[in-house]
Amino acid sequence: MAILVDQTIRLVVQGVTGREGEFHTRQTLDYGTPVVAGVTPGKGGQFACEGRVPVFDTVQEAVAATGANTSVMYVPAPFAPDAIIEAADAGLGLIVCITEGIPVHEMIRVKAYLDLKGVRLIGPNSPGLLTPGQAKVGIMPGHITMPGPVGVVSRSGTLTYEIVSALTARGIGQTTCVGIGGDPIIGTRFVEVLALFEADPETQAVVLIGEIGGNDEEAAARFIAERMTKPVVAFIAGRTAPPGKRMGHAGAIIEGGTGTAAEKIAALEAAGVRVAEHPEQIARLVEEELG
Amino acid sequence: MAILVDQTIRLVVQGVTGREGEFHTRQTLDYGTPVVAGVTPGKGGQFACEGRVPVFDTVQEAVAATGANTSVMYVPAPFAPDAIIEAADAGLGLIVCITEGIPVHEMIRVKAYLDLKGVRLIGPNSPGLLTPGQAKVGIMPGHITMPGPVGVVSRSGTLTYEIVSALTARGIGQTTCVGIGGDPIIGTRFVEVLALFEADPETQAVVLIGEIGGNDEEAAARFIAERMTKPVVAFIAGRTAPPGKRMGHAGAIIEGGTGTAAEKIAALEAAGVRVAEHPEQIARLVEEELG
Amino acid sequence: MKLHEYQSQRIFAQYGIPVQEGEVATTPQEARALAEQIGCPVVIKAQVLVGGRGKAGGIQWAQTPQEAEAIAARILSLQIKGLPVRKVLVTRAADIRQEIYLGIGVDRAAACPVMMASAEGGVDIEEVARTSPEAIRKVRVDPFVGLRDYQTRYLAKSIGLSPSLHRDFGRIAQGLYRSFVECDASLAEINPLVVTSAGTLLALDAKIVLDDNGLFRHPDLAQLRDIDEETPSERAAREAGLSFVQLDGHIGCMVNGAGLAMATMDLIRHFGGMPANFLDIGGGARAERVAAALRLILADPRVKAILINIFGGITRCDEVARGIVSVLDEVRPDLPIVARLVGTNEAEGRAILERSGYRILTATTLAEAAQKAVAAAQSS
Amino acid sequence: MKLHEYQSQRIFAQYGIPVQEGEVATTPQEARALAEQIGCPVVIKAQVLVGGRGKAGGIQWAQTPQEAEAIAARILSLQIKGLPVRKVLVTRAADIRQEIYLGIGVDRAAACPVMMASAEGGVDIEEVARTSPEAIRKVRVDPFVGLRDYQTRYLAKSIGLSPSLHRDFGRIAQGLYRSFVECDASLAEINPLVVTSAGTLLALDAKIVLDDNGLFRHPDLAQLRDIDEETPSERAAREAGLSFVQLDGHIGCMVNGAGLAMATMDLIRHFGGMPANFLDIGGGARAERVAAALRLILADPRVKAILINIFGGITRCDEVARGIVSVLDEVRPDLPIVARLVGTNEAEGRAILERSGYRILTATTLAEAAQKAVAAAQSS
Repeated sequence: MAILVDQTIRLVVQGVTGREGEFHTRQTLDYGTPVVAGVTPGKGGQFACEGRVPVFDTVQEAVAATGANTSVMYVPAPFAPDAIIEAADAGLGLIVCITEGIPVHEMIRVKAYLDLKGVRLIGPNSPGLLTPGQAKVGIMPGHITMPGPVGVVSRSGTLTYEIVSALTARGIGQTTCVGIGGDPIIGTRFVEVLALFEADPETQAVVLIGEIGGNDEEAAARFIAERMTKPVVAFIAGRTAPPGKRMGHAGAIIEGGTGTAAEKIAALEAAGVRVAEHPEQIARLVEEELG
Repeated sequence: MAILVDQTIRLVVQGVTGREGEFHTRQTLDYGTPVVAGVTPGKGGQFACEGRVPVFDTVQEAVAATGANTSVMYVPAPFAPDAIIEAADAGLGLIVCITEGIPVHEMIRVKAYLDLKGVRLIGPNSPGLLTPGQAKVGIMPGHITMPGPVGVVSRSGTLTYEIVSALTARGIGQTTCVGIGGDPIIGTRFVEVLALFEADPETQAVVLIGEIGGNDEEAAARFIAERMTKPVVAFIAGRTAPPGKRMGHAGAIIEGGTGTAAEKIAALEAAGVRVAEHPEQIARLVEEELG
Repeated sequence: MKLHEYQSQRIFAQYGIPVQEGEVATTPQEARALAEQIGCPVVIKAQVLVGGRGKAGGIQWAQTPQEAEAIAARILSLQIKGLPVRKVLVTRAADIRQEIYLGIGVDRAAACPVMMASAEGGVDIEEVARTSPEAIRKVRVDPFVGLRDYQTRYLAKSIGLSPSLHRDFGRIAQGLYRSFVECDASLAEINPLVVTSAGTLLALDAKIVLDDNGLFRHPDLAQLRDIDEETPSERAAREAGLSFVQLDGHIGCMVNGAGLAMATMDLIRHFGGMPANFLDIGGGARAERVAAALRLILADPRVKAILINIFGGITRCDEVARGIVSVLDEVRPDLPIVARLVGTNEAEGRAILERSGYRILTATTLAEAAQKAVAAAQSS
Repeated sequence: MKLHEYQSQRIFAQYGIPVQEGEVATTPQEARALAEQIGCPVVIKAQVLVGGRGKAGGIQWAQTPQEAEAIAARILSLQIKGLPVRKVLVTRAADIRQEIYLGIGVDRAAACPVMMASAEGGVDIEEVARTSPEAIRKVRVDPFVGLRDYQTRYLAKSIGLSPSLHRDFGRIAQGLYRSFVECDASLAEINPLVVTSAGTLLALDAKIVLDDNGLFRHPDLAQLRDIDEETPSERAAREAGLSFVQLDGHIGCMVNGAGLAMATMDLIRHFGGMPANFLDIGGGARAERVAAALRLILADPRVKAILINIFGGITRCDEVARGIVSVLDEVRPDLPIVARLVGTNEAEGRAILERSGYRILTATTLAEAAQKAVAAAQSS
């Protein structure tokens, strides 16, 4: 078991012939995940990744020809909203958007459309997700993961690798690692992923990796207190960030006393969550929770 | 039993203080239908119809104060789209729009929004609907109806009165009479109303009143052939209309050989529907069907 | 409301659609001057609000300004489907390699815009739809997210357009969609959209039909109405808020509601008469509008009898009666009038007619009213 | 990207919002001339991209042109939250009867715009939100159907605005909403929106924050960036596509990913050091961007050690290493550098660093890297 993706995946890569798209598609293939199709408008009929991936002009053609059921996209920001809607209209049930830099008003419309269609989106500005040994979707390095009992969910990219890598180094494997993305408007939020982990019989504990800005961690804390039976260990990046400064991506800004690390940590601890002081502490806390 | 409206109705009238709104609200009250509230922005706190109807500024206030469950609106076309969305956002499950002249692009957006919210709209450009002896919503004259076993559904306004009146004169009563409206984009179409009549245990036969233009009658014919067990009698206005001419409202135009009365009549007859040659013939055909 | 080609073309140009620009002439001399200015060969096209002008000889090439003058004179003397040609558009002639069709309208059943493209452009698209519907490719447009680029790529590919033109095709399709929505149009069409011998896309024709219900928020577009293309009675009807269509018969009809009006006409035919018009006074007509309607009927010299059929719901019979009497008071026509007033305030309405003292035939049922009107027309 | 008040005001005016128009002065003399032209009393307002300028003395009335000159001189010599005031806005003074707040931002959890209004305008709205949240009325806007008139009526009524002003309030709210969406803003705010003694509504302040991700489709708005308000390093960072925030410490940081960068800074503090900056090179940085980042760190004279922490996913360690070496080749800095490169192409990356011959400290874990950097900074 796992959440969102498993060995039944048949992946289509939108933007497969771009530099990043092709690079990460090769890594995905090398991980053993079936990339059954790629899409690049105007390049239908070609092959990407040394002939391993047939390219189509539209997602609809790719789905019809290959039975793809999940899309991952490396499409530049100006074209990504259209690409997401194209994937949804083609009937895919899960769309993973790696692209960063999509305007927030575009994402508001895209998310409303996907909600209407009942399609799940992970991202944008997400590293993707990975079920060790079963499916790698996106850019998370496969070799830092291993199968096991811990679900990981994170707003961050590389910080997730750091923590997953430390878990693996300590011999603690993962059910699924999910990067929900760092933008203000994202397809899937902490609470939804926590609910999936709670329902997944193989997941025994969850690691939540948050950061300053927004109030998604506070919502997660409420959900954990009210609905979760499994232990959750958390880390919040940005404890020492000065208020009023924008720290990198849109998710990480503190303004007017809301969204600080201190508030988030307090909310999580009040919900019974153990919060690590630095990333490398997480693996030890998880070990304790797993007993 | 009946469809869409019955004695549980609690009606709010949007545009209650306008000339048409107040006139027809009086007639609705006189028919015995509880008009629990009216809405006119800026006139909250006043009373309409000789003190019988309290007026509110917003639908939300009206619903909160009176428990209204259905809205009927006499709002001028430029303001009607907003009024429909207001009613939907206020949680009403059935909205009946009498207003004519709403731009088609507005209705496309409004209908998509209502579909998203799961709210049923009758109209626009509809005479409303009436369940004899139970509820009158809109402008259909109450005295031409009587309770009985026949469901009536129509794209037309006054032509419906003509036919219902003839039914009543012959002693054939109605379960519910529904005017779905004459515009190209309407909230509820023939097929949906036919399905409701098919499911209604009291309805024993259905009268369908169509006209030239569009292909809603053809869709109804397919539905009748495939899904209906109850007899349907139909009338199509515009047999002698010259092609290429716009005949009144947007629904009634024949262009390029589609949407003619001959095609509609052929489709209905192929589905086993008896089609009357003129309106006054209908009552006799219904009588035969009811045995 | 239909727009002329030259009007539609200007709108399309505002939305970035490449059009073959031209100028309008109302005389052969103007056409010659334009041909000189633009440079021959030119195409001269009748500007008239009906289809089929090509077959009627309304579109012709001219190789010289002299020829342009002669051709313009010929076209300006044409009547196409009964409408006199009063204007011609003079444009540069294009080298055409391929003609396609691109249009957008409203899909009533799906309640959304639908964009259509076909490799068979330049011909009657309704004919194509009838004989080879598979040649027309369609995409439904979600009103909330608009026409998507992937949809335009699909259209371009499925009609076999060269890949090098897909991007330009997409821009044109987006422009067409935006013009359609922003102008409150019920139809916007480019037929043909051509690939020129230089390998570029060019809109060679332009057609926009505006939604009359949307005109109130586009005063600039409402001004484009060409009153030359209306008969005086059509104009009077429009200004009075009446739906009116002139027909060939002898029985003038005034009805409330389009469906009932058509049913009334059907019944007149059923009983052997011929309606002189379709006339719907609409819902909730006041006396003034009723009076305007009656004057419109009386203005037609072919009318031998009048049938007034009102089934009052939102329309009140007393208002109708007041409108009728006000006209009779001023005109005193010598025509048989059959009036059937039932529904809202019918007693008051009948009382007003009776009190007026005019001889007006009454009827209870629609069939009775139609029969009386047919009989009256035959005997007068 | 924040816009100045005067820039936001001009945008609001384009959307039909009544604003108190004014002109910008950069010298006291210009302010005096503007005061003469506009007519006293005038208000002189510091144009600076931080909040709290009122409390800092950045907004003052002048009764005469002479006084305007003196006040402008005073304001133009201020530093507000560390930013020097370089421009003032001179506007006509308004007679204020009531001050309200009207703003629109993005509700992340609901994933839609949210419009907010409060009867308590002219004050710090975040303070109001904290102390009396019930005083702020909110409506969520469906992105597909937009702000509805009934919602603006609700806001107007719920903040106790006189009914006679509801229609104008609705127009202003609609203009604010449209400006917010069409400019790709993340915030648009009028604080205060005042009722004047003449009983009309007037926007006395204007604030727009643009979504940086949306700027690519608004070249006109992107040009409004005030480069005077950026430090040279902020500007260099922006032009290189780097997320950079200058801080006060001694350890220069270069990290890929905002979360990891913050965690790295947290860990430096945890081990007793002070980060000199936040610097996220973003995803998939090429060697050139890495080089720009390193140059930016080296330009800060306070930096005593550098910590490079890269966990490669979309970013490739070989590209990072190439970027580092290219700068070292040209600058040859005399600073200890700790580089931790793990993840995608980490072996190639490490090999490039080793081959370069420069002495670069390496580390396996983040904690180890942070500790080495702190130690190096303390000993250098």
